[in-house]
Amino acid sequence: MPTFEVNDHKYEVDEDGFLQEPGIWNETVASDFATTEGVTDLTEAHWKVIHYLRNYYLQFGIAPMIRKVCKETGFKLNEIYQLFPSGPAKGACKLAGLPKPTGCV
Amino acid sequence: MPTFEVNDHKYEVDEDGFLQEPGIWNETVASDFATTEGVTDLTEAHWKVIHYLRNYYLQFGIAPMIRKVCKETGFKLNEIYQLFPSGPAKGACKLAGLPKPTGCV
Amino acid sequence: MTPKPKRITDIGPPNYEKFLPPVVKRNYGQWKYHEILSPGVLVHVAESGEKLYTVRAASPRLLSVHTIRLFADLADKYCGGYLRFTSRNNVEFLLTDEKQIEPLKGDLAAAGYPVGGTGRTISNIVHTQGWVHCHSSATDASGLVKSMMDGLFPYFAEEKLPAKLRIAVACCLNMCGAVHCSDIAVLGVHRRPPKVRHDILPNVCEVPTLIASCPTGAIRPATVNGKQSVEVIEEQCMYCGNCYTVCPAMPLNDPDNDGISIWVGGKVSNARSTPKFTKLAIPFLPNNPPRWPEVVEAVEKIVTTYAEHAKPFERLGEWIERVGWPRFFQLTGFEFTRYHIDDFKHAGLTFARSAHLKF
Amino acid sequence: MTPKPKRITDIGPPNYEKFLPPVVKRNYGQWKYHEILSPGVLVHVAESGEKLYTVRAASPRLLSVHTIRLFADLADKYCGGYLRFTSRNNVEFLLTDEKQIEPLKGDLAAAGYPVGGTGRTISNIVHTQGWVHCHSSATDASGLVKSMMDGLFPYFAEEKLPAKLRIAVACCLNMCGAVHCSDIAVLGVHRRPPKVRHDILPNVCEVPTLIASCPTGAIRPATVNGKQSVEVIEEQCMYCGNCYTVCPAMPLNDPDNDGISIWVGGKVSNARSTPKFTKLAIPFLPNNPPRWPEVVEAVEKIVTTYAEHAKPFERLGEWIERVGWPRFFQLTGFEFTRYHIDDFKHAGLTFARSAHLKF
Amino acid sequence: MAEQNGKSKTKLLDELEKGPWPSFVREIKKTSDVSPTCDDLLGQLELSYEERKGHWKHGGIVGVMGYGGGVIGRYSDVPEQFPKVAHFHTMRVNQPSGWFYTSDALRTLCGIWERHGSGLTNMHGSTGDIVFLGTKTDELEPTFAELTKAGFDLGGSGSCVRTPSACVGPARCEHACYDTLKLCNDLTHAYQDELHRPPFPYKFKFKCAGCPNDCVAAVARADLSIIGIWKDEIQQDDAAVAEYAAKGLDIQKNVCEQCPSKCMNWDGKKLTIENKDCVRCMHCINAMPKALRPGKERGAAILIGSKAPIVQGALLSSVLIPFVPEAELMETLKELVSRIWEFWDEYGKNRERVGELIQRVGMANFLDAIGLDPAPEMVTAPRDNPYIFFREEAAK
Amino acid sequence: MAEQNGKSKTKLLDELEKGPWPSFVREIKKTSDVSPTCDDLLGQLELSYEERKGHWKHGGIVGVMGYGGGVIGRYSDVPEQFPKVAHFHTMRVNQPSGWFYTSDALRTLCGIWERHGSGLTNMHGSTGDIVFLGTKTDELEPTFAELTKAGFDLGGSGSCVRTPSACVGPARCEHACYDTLKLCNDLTHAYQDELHRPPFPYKFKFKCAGCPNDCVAAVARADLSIIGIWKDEIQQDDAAVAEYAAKGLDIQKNVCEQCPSKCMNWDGKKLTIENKDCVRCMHCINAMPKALRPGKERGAAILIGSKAPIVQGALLSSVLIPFVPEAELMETLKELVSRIWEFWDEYGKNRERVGELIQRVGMANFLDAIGLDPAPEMVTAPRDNPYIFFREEAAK
Ligand code: SRM
Ligand code: SRM
Ligand code: SRM
Ligand code: SRM
Ligand code: SF4
Ligand code: SF4
Ligand code: SF4
Ligand code: SF4
Ligand code: SF4
Ligand code: SF4
Ligand code: SF4
Ligand code: SF4
Repeated sequence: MPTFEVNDHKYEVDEDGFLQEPGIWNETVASDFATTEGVTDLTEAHWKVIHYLRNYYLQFGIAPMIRKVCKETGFKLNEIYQLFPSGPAKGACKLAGLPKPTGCV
Repeated sequence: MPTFEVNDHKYEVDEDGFLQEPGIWNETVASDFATTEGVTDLTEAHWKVIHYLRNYYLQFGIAPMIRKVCKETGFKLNEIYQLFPSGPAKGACKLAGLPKPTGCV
Repeated sequence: MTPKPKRITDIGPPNYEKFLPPVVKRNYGQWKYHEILSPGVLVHVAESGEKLYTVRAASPRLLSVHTIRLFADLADKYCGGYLRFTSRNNVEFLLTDEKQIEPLKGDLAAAGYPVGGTGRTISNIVHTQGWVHCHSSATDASGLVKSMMDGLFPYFAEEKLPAKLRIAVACCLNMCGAVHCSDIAVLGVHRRPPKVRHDILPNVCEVPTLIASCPTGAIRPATVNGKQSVEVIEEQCMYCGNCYTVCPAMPLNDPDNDGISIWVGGKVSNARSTPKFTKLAIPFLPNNPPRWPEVVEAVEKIVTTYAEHAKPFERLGEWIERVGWPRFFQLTGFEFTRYHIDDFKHAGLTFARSAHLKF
Repeated sequence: MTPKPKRITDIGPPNYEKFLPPVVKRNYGQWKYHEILSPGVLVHVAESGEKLYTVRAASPRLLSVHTIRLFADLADKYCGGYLRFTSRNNVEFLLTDEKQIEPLKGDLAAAGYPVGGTGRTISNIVHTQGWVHCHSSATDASGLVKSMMDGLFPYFAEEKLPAKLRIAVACCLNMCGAVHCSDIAVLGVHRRPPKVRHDILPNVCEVPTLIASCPTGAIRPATVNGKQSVEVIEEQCMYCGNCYTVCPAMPLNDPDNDGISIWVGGKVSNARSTPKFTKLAIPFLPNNPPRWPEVVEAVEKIVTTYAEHAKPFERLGEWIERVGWPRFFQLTGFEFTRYHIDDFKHAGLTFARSAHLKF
Repeated sequence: MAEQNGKSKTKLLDELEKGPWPSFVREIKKTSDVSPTCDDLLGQLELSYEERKGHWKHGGIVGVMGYGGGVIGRYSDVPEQFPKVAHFHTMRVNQPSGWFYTSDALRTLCGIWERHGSGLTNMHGSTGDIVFLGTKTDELEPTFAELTKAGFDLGGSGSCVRTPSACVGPARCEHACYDTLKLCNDLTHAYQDELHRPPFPYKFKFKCAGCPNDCVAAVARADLSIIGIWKDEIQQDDAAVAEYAAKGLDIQKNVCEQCPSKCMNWDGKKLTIENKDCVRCMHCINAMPKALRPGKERGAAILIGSKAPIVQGALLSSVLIPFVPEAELMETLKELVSRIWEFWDEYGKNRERVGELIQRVGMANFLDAIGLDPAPEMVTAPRDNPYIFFREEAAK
Repeated sequence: MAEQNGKSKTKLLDELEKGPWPSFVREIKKTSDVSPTCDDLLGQLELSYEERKGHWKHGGIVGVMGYGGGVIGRYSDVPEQFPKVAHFHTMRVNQPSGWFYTSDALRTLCGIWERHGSGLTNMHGSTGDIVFLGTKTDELEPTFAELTKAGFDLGGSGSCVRTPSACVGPARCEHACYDTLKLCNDLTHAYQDELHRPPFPYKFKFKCAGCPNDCVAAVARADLSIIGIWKDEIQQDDAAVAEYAAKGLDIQKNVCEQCPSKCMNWDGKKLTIENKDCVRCMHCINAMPKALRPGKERGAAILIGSKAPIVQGALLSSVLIPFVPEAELMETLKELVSRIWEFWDEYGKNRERVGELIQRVGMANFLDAIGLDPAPEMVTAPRDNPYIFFREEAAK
């Protein structure tokens, strides 16, 4: 199992750098992972998306469909890519500590 | 609503003589209705069928399929017709106080 | 106590052999070919050379004992007392003497039971009980048949069509008849969900059976006024009436919303094409007794359009398939609506999944 | 800090016009007709009278940059540097000088990329990743293609068939390709349910998505060792692998039970008959690398049987439909089994609902 | 009764006495003398015509002793207005095979029904029965007693074998490939118990058609459809072919080109049939019955499962056994039917016809259960979806 | 690398270098000099051949910045044995319409891939992309930078518009009824955002075929299938017909009799087409391209919904708009597509293709939602079941 080390923290991750134990997530985790996804500063806008994803996941056990993310956070899709350059799935979901989105690639 | 009077008892029935209030059934009801269905004496065999039907109805809310009746009571279909000359649906079910079997006629 | 006479049961129907005319008995299974001598009159020729003449007369199917006796009398007069009915409810007189055909036809016409229905005609309409006897009906059957056959009578009495044309009527979706496989089918339909009679439902219905009866799962258990009953999710109901069949507390009759749908292009025979289901032509026409003019007009439109355009031997459905459904709607002027597009189980398979297109 | 170069994004593919040979530009949309000069060689004649010669060469699709450069060099040598690939992954050289055809063919043959695949041939096999790149595969794709095309090579190089014959390979039920509509389809299949990896499942899967993914509803939530996971009702599983697509913890690879199924009679074009799905011919053959002899033999049997019996222009599926599936099984000697009878959603519609029978 | 105060009580229905087609209204009216129920039937029907809705209550359950079916109970929902049809049950009387009668037999039936019922009938019901239309509960037993004495018995209703029916077959048709009348009669007699005492999850219908023309709509309306067919070559009389051609039949256009398997060739003089490609559709034979006839090796195809739309959509019967020689037909059917019923009884849900059961459990499982091998003749095409339930034993 | 201790390390794969068909094994072997990943790819593949199973892990998720797709992540499950393919991602590079190239363009692509990846490609993937086969995560951005500099961009993956593709069309085909290459190119450019940043419930594919021959399998593999067609009469050159006949084409048997609508007549000299009955199947035109050509009023039919079997079974596309004139095609599509996406976005379930959504909600409701009127051309036949959901407004 690969690990990801940053700021003295050490995380078990998969090859794509996704957190392997979604349960241990907290805001620090998000900040720690931000660097790998081209996010330099976590602004309020970032947190809005991250918290929305996290809460949705905790409630429904899945990541929301992208249209829902946009609707609920109020960001357009390209704004989300501006916030998370590696995209909502690889970027935002990773920071929110969700399991790696699978399926449709 | 037609009524059926026998042995000083009076029942609300439908045109076919089926008990309208399945809840009020007891063994006397069965005996009272027997006469109309060509059953002269209610023997143990009759009661076996009647009780089986009644219990099944109370448990499942429906009359059992005929194959089940035969299997569970041990009577062959023609034996059931010997017991209840007007048949399991019109005869036995009526005596057991079930709602009138509908549908497949 | 007078001894009860022993009950006779389970004897089955009388053996048909008793009822076969001698010419049939002699040539049973030895028929060689037949010809249609004139509409309603067939001759079958046996290997032996013997001939059997059949005269087929119209019947309203709902027959008085008086009429049956009339038929019996005619059979005695013309054919040794032998006759039969057909699978489409016509009556057939079985003669051996060709010369008796015309007199028999005369007597039948005089009595009001005209001859026809063979070959390339419209034969009797297979139908059901309707308001005469069934609780389930969304329309009357006999009245519809009478109204249509009066209009279509020339097609019964003369061979004016490219091929046989079979019409059927059913008064509800139970379709007691070959409505689902007829050239033209006239089907009574409801258009409103059942109105649940919560007052009697628990006493007269088996609720689990009722719930299971709904093809679309529209019926759910519910407690109404403290009593166990059911509710109908109205958007899921397509008024099939199956719930009513199993439970008297689910009536769905509604004079303003009940009516007629018209279906076309089915068949049963294997001749040329395989058997086909009937397809929707007109989703709804009002119940307009006693003469259902809208229905009669629509059916006549179908018949005349078919008569004009189809090739010899081509059944209605075969013709439509050859020219295409768009052409059918265009030629008849019927409107193609959202209801024509299937949305039941196999709907996807009816979508036009190719670029085969006509303009 | 060096300024980051501005990223270029969303430019889309280069405009195709840049890559069209001059003769094409001049005659764009003005082609009049074409002829097949020899297998793999087409001539298209324009309204203007100009001619464009196409030489189509085989490609394994998995191409080295060296090979692509070889093609580029040949294009420079023979056709001004213009070439294209086809929708079935062949490479096409676009010439204006008829005399260059034979030399080009010679060079291609020498390099091992023979010419053919036009007209009434077997063209390249559309295929997928297999063990070369995909996690989902029940077989290899490239190896199967190579093994089959070696055997079928004469049908690529010469017009020996009644019509085109299109083969496709897919390594799993996702069917990345037109496998579901090919004359012959070779499809990798699993035959055992997924083995749930309860250890990692809760961490790597979205359980609701996983449950929803199963076409037959075989996956149910379950608690295993105190952790939320799922269980598979094995009798309800038909090994489609869709659960594995959405969840890595549901692998269903199993060397002894994975293998190949063979399907026939699909098509895409609208020519004559409408597009058709491919139908099951052989439910299972073992994975037998490197040469899959059982598969090659079966496919060759289909091809030779078709070649022998079909009429000109008749695609494989059209031929089978004309003579009937019983005859197909009889002529190929393939066994008709319980697996051939559909039992999925529209199964009932595939039953033989007529008395049309051959003996 | 038709008039009251000089005004007809059946204004709407009277309209239906006009026109060339025989009128059911006249039939009812003229039976007034037999039974006063006819008047009230007309009255209630007129009410239905006025209000555009039926006036019968949801089906009753009445019958004769020892039988579970054969009678359809019916009660008016306006009995105060039309007391004579307060009860109006129909009795289904099993017809003789092929609907053949002597005038005497018909008169006997009329007599019985005149004495005990409305005097109205359907000749016949859609399933094939003689339908005695309308009587009271009390009259059921007496009618039944008279019927059986006259050699007639009741037909089916409820979850039983329904009255089998057959086309006219060898009695009058040159196409008959087996004896439909005998088979229909034999089946009916063989299953008297199952016909009179409903033993099944739902109804079960047999229909016997002598050839693929299917004049009894077996393929659409019978759980078991027995359709005559031949195995060898169409019998051909070239002289008679020429005669049809001479009389103006366009053999190329109207025979060869309409042949579904395109297996005929007409060179203007001689007709050639590639019999191995013929699907036995009957078209050419129908077009030239004098010239072409079914082959000599005759029997029937057995198809299973057709029905009306309720519940899951209408079904057509599909091939179960492509060919059974005529001599083995009854024996084969008895064996087959007993296996089918055993499986259906065990696994059929309430109100599930055998056709729907097959759809639910899958044809292959059904074949397994009744001990038949899968054959390509049973399908129009093999499956096109890859969702195969491989069996454990097949997989390693 | 192929030999070790005199024994080949790829004994099984070596077998696949034999025979006339070009060998993918040889392609891999000969690319060894470009990248050592080729050796490990061969090694792992040999292992798969020995063990008869794949050795790739379940798909990864990697990509380039600002894009949500275009790269398929892939990791070996035996990275210790084959470290050079521990990462082995593919990049999907959007092909130019119709797969036309100049030798220079190809060399540019080769150069980029030689520098950053395995040197192996698929020309092309099934969707149509140039597939760059195998590289490491680190190389993705640099490859992308070089690609865009060279004028190329990534193709689609994930729940987005997938790389549209087109048949060769007017560039080389006399049958093309509209400009497939231009439409494909225009669509691709119009939907760059939707192609690179997955916005949908699932993937969405466009395929453009110039005529009903459908050389790009649009009807089977595209959510929106745009198939060229003409509206007026087939253009006919009688002299050329005669030429084909003279050369031995049996026009009666192989053209007229194979015409699905049987609308052609050949009297031995003159061919007559009843164009109003022609279904535009292309058969006669294919058989005699010199003599027959599509009409002059050209455009395309728009079909919707095809896909592979997952989840509810494979679908073919079905007619949505029977005919759009070529000039209005792009405009019509843009309007149509925006309405389709709006509805699909709103009502589509996760991983539900638009074809499956239509099946679920019903075509009529879908048409309503996108504002199209029902037309009989959309179906092969009207419904055959009576289960009609009448609307409240229709009923009283
Ligand atoms: C009498 C009857 C059988 C019976 O036992 O009662 C019967 C008798 C004959 N049928 Fe029939 N058919 C009879 C109902 C049917 C039915 C069932 C139905 O209509 O419900 C069908 C299937 C209809 C369908 O496909 O929907 C039927 C489909 C045929 C066909 C096939 C026609 C076709 O092209 O599809 C033929 C062949 C023909 O007419 O050339 C045929 C032919 C015949 C022949 C010519 C057979 C013969 O050689 O004797 C008989 C005279 C037919 C005529 O009317 O011209 N019979 N025939 C039925 C008469 C009903 C009536 O009163 O009109
Ligand atoms: C080059 C290509 C288009 C492209 O943009 O790349 C192409 C080009 C032509 N096709 Fe095609 N077809 C091409 C793939 C297809 C496909 C798609 C596929 O195979 O995946 C189909 C649908 C196949 C199917 O139905 O399953 C296809 C079905 C046809 C047909 C219909 C054949 C039939 O009878 O069903 C024709 C007409 C004909 O061959 O007479 C046709 C005809 C042609 C013509 C003759 C058109 C013309 O006049 O230029 C071209 C030369 C064909 C030849 O090979 O003889 N093309 N053609 C494709 C070559 C693939 C290859 O390398 O072999
Ligand atoms: C009398 C008759 C119509 C007629 O006017 O001829 C008839 C009348 C009724 N049928 Fe029927 N069916 C009659 C032949 C048919 C047929 C045709 C056939 O048998 O060839 C069918 C279609 C074929 C089939 O079996 O699928 C038919 C399919 C139904 C159905 C739907 C069955 C299904 O599986 O879809 C029902 C509903 C039910 O069984 O609950 C039904 C139910 C009924 C009931 C009992 C109504 C009910 O739900 O309680 C009707 C009683 C009417 C009445 O008051 O007299 N009837 N019914 C026919 C029987 C007469 C006879 O014995 O000869
Ligand atoms: C690369 C390619 C196969 C090839 O060798 O050419 C491919 C490869 C994969 N396809 Fe595909 N599909 C490819 C064209 C197709 C096609 C053909 C087409 O687009 O014309 C189809 C059938 C048409 C369709 O879209 O329905 C196709 C239907 C699927 C499906 C089933 C989709 C469905 O709705 O049924 C999946 C499963 C999924 O989406 O999760 C899938 C999934 C996949 C995945 C991503 C596997 C997965 O589940 O994660 C494969 C990645 C393989 C790898 O490791 O590289 N692939 N896939 C094709 C894309 C190359 C390109 O961009 O040009
Ligand atoms: S079709 Fe319906 S209404 Fe008519 S008789 Fe049959 S069950 Fe009754
Ligand atoms: S009428 Fe049919 S669809 Fe409506 S609730 Fe009753 S059973 Fe269900
Ligand atoms: S068919 Fe299956 S195994 Fe093959 S590439 Fe597509 S998803 Fe992968
Ligand atoms: S393999 Fe397919 S059928 Fe089996 S559990 Fe997975 S999704 Fe369901
Ligand atoms: S089904 Fe055949 S055998 Fe029976 S009457 Fe009709 S044509 Fe004659
Ligand atoms: S019976 Fe039908 S299929 Fe056979 S030859 Fe005659 S027309 Fe053709
Ligand atoms: S689809 Fe038609 S236009 Fe396009 S290449 Fe094929 S034949 Fe030509
Ligand atoms: S295009 Fe097809 S349908 Fe039209 S005339 Fe030619 S062969 Fe017939």
